[in-house]
Amino acid sequence: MTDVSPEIQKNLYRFMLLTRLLEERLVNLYRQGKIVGGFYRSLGQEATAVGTAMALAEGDIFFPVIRDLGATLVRGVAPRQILCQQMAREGSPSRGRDGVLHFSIPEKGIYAPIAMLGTAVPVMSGMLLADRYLGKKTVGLTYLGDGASSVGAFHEGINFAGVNRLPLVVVFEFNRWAYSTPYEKQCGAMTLADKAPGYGLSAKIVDGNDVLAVYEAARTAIDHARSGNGPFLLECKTYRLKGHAEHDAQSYIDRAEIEEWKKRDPIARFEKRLEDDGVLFAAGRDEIRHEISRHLDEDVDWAEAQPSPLPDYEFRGVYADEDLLVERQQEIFVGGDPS
Amino acid sequence: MTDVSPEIQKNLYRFMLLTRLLEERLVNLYRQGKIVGGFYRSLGQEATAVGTAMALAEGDIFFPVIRDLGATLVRGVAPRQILCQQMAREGSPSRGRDGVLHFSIPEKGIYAPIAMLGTAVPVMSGMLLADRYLGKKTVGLTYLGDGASSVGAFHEGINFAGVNRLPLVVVFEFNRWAYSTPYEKQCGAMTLADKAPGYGLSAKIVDGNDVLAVYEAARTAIDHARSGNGPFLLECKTYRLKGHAEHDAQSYIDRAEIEEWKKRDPIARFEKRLEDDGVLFAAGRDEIRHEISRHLDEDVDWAEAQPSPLPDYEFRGVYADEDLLVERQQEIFVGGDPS
Amino acid sequence: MIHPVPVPGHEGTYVDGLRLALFEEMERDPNVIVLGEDVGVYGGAFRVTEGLLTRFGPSRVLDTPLAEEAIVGAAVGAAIRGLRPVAEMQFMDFISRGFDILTNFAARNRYRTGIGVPIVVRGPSGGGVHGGPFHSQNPEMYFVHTPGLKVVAPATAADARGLLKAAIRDDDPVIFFEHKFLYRRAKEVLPEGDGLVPIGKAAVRREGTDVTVLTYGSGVWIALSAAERLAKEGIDIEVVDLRTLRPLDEETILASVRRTSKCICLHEDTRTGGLGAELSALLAEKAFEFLDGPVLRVTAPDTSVPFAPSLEEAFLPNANTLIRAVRKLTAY
Amino acid sequence: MIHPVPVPGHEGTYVDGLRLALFEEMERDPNVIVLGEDVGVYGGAFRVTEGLLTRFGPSRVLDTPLAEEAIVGAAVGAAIRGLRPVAEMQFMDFISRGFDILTNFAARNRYRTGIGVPIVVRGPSGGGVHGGPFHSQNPEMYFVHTPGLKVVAPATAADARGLLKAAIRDDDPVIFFEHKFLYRRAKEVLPEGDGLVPIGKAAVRREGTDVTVLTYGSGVWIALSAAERLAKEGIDIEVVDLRTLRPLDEETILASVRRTSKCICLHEDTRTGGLGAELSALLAEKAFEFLDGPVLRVTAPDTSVPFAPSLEEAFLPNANTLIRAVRKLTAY
Ligand SMILES: Cc1ncc(C[n+]2csc(CCOP(=O)(O)OP(=O)(O)O)c2C)c(N)n1
Ligand SMILES: Cc1ncc(C[n+]2csc(CCOP(=O)(O)OP(=O)(O)O)c2C)c(N)n1
Ligand SMILES: [Mg+2]
Ligand SMILES: [Mg+2]
Repeated sequence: MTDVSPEIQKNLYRFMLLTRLLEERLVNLYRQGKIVGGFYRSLGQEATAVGTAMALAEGDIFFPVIRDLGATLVRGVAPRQILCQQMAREGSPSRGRDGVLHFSIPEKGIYAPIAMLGTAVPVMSGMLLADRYLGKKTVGLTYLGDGASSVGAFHEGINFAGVNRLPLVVVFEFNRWAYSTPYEKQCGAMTLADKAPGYGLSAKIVDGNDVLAVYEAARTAIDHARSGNGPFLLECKTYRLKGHAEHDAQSYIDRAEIEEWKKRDPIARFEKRLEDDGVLFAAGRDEIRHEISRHLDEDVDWAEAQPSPLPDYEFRGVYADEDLLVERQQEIFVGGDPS
Repeated sequence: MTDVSPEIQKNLYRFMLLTRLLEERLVNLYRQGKIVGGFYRSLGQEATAVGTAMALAEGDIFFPVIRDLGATLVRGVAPRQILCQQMAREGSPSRGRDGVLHFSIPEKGIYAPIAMLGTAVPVMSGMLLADRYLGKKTVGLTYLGDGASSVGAFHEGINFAGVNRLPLVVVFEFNRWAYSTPYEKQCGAMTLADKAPGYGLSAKIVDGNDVLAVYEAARTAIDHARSGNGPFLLECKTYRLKGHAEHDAQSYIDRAEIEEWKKRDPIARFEKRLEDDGVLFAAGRDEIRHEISRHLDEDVDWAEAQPSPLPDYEFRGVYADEDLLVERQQEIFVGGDPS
Repeated sequence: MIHPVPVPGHEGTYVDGLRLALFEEMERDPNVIVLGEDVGVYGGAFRVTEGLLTRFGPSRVLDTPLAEEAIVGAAVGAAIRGLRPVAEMQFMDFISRGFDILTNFAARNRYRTGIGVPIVVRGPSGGGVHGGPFHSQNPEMYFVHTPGLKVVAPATAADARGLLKAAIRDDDPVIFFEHKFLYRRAKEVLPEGDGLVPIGKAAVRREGTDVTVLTYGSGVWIALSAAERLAKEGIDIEVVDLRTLRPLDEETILASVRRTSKCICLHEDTRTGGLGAELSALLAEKAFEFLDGPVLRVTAPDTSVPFAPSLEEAFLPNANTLIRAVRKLTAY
Repeated sequence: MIHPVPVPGHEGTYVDGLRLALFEEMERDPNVIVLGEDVGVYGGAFRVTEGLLTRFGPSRVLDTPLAEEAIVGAAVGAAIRGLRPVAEMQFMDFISRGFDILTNFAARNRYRTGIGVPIVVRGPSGGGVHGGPFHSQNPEMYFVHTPGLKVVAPATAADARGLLKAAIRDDDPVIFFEHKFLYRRAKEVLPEGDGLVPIGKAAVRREGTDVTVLTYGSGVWIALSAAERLAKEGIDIEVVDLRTLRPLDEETILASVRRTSKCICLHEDTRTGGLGAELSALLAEKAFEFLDGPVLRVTAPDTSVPFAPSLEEAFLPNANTLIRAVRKLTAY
């Protein structure tokens, strides 16, 4: 039995389901050609993103990567913001300037990473260094795929965090694949958690498809970090049930492997558990699902009605002084007339 | 007792001594202002460089870093080449174009690293990948200080080598300091060898001031690599008895620490051992020393008599086609006249 | 299901040109190897390396860890020991992670040690497909500014093939900028024979008398479409496709500008310190007396490439921006 | 034994100017922190941060691991959360290892997310001290070409102080190129008061009528010494110290060249794609009608910086090479 309150358990369920249903809407929009750029699903990994984000306290911070939609939802990002973001409409938190989950909402503790995987680790280390200096008890979290663990920036960043005993939790979203590259070709270590001794850190491996286990492990990791014990590597073993992005048919994966993992679907598993533990039954689940669906229908309609952002032909906003170099930018349109 | 032949033992001794005596000459030249750029000593670390290089087979390859003079000598680089290199004279293997131990002599398996520490690891991995493809049984060795272990390139390179099971031996020259930075501020791990599991590798820690132990451990590491078992991390615990370079008075180090390590001087220790084991006695040692000294005197005289390299005002040699862009270079001297 | 290998003498896209070059060169020279993220089993994010693994096996076609510095570093090392590695960046934006080894190891090795580094680092660059700030960059100038490197940027399918082959045979490190917007849009009959296109030679894509447009990559197509519209106004522009950005084909550039006396540099890269600057300086030095008007630059503005199509469209130079500059210059 | 903190109103070297700036800014603003390799206990390889640790303690003066990407990354993160970090590169050559985070994270963050990154990355660049290919580089153009960054390169002790202070107070990321040859050679009385020197403003170091020399860093001193010799020949050059390389002070540049009608761009960085190219393009666009001769470039050639003093001397631009160019241009 768990000591996690029924309230939190229901929220874990709600956010996993919200993630899945929102992504289903997004897939539909993608098929209709309304999504700008690629679309990356977290199908099968919802427990990892949701369980870890739920364990954060107010004021904590993180960088979401491609499969962390759930984490942003837990932190209060509205589905319509996500819809606008993915359709590059007005109302998107990045104002149409960047894609995927690359947006910053500091009040919610969400910061936009850059696409170069691994770079979030040194940057988050600096954020935590600043917060400690400023007297804040912030814990920071970076999500890293098994692929991203190979990047040099991860190494430099986690080593820096280790030496400075920064309250950083690295969540390894181990889903066996990095695009088409299997873990065997990614890293020679048995598990990513095996990297911990090399930096003098603590680590834990958890079933990433068991949302309660993830939540509890994340709490431990976050407590560890907040108490001044330095960074923690939390490896969540999960699986990417869809291709790298929607265009990718996963032809490089043995179907049996996918089928095997489908059986471990984190939402279905948690439904059963909630029922077994008497926390939530079919009727309650249906209610949650209907409520989510109804809101999502509205959100999709609303988002589709939003306009595209209007270009600013002066390309302001590159520097703090908005006017800096704007004259030069206008010369691009020889004579200053963009039309 | 060791199974290392007296012949090899004497050579280990000879090359450690040669390293030390050559460096003493270089320090004199430095004080006379004849050395170009900084001068970096390996005082106290001779056993690590010499012992590891002695374990290499013909055809094996490595990148020397600042404290690996001994390794280049073992591989047959002539002291006068080193003298010319450090004084930037004609006859230097880098033709005056680069400094310190940055020169390539492929016949001797020596390759010039760049100054950016850690980058040698991915590059060496590629060299070994090529050699394996070309059917060669080459083992490659990269020397890395405790400081260099923090660089992202090390991580990317060793991970790549691990996945590809390349015959790479990383020799960690653990000397506790990276310039003025002590190991506690460099890395949170107990030892550098603790990084091995994170890449699925084997590792060993050895007393880096015991040249026989280093040699034997290096043989094991090299055999391991050559037999197809993948990279090996060999951590040699040694100590930098002098400052980072000649200009550095080490004021940031507790004198007691230095004094403690002076007692573990690898040459004095090995002399005692050679005597205890009946391999080499005072008379034999004196003979070696005198022979080395006599040659070094000649070498210094010869090197000091070499001219500085003459500039080529066309700056050829940037591209394979020597003439490429040379015309452009000449324009630098407006009209092509450099005088 | 692997797409059949493109055949010389038949129509092919820009990607076909690249694929054909890789097949031909790997067939010709056993020392050519390919490495990168997802280049093997998957055939590359844009399918440029499709089929190579099946044909040449895993010792010559390597799926690597997600680590550009390792990829570039391993390529450099393999080249030093005699191979001819072709390293793919999944997007050229990520070359920033191999920047140190490329600019310090690869570029300087021959000058420092006499040992050349015959690598090719290739991959998709450029915008127009709504990739946002990190999947649309044109980072060529970082490498044009680095002595020891060569920089190539084909605009057509035949050049994609011919220049990639030349890059692989080149004894120096070549950074090879493909333009992803052209991958499936640029098509033509790929020439019979080996189709080699020499590095360092520009191509005059359209002869004209009024203004020279110096450009490359996507710019070539912009210039050609502007040329058609300008022709209707009686303005006749010459379009020079630079093809190689380092070393520049000064001969062709100077011959054209000396003839037309007016020049515009067009590129998708951002303005300050872009290739247009170097071209302008070159003309100042070597064609000053021939110039009847200022050398103008038509480029992207100095921002990141924005994600939203509406914003990206405003960001990218296009035929309209070029036409306005041409009109201004001809009226000068 | 720590050297005393330099005092305004007294003579100080370039290094003194930098030290003073750090002391003053850290005193003024508790959010200013300093991090880098050996900056604390040791006081920096060139002693620029000497005494800071004693005065401000280890929470504000951090000795970091040997890892430039971590240093730059941590600075970026700390800036995002409200601090004003000053990161030292032990040599500016090693900025190549922080290149990705600088050009992709720091430079683009404000445009993408609205959150500025007020960092300063500073350190010694330039040749003349026989540092060889990796301790002598002038990598400024990689950053001048990157929208979102500012680039500063002082030539004098007072500017070293005043510009570093301005860089620390600036709300955008500033890459700050010190010139190590000037560290102890450039000396002057450091002004009383706060001595702030605004970013984006050039300084006319010598007024002249015949030729404008646009330069920065070590080039300023080369130009001034050439000016003296040229004066004896009756040639009167104007020396403009750009000080900020991005954004350029177009006003001062254009005013000078419109007056003299002739211009030479002088820099120690290599030629192709160097700042001289951008300056030449700027003049082509905005001063074409004023130019009475080609804009010339006097620069280092396109190689690595060689190690041997004899080779380095031939590599570096100097008063002789500049004088030849001036004579050629005045004779034009
Ligand atoms: C440094 C870098 N190189 C390449 C890419 C392109 N890329 C984006 S996602 C991805 C695969 C990521 O795999 P993993 O880290 O395991 O995350 P997952 O997709 O499995 O969640 C790649 C190669 C990138 N974003 N960053
Ligand atoms: C990437 C990089 N950053 C900084 C330097 C400057 N540097 C040269 S040696 C050195 C200290 C090296 O320490 P360590 O790796 O422990 O080797 P040791 O000097 O102790 O042999 C530093 C900081 C460098 N060469 N490369
Ligand atoms: Mg993965
Ligand atoms: Mg050390």
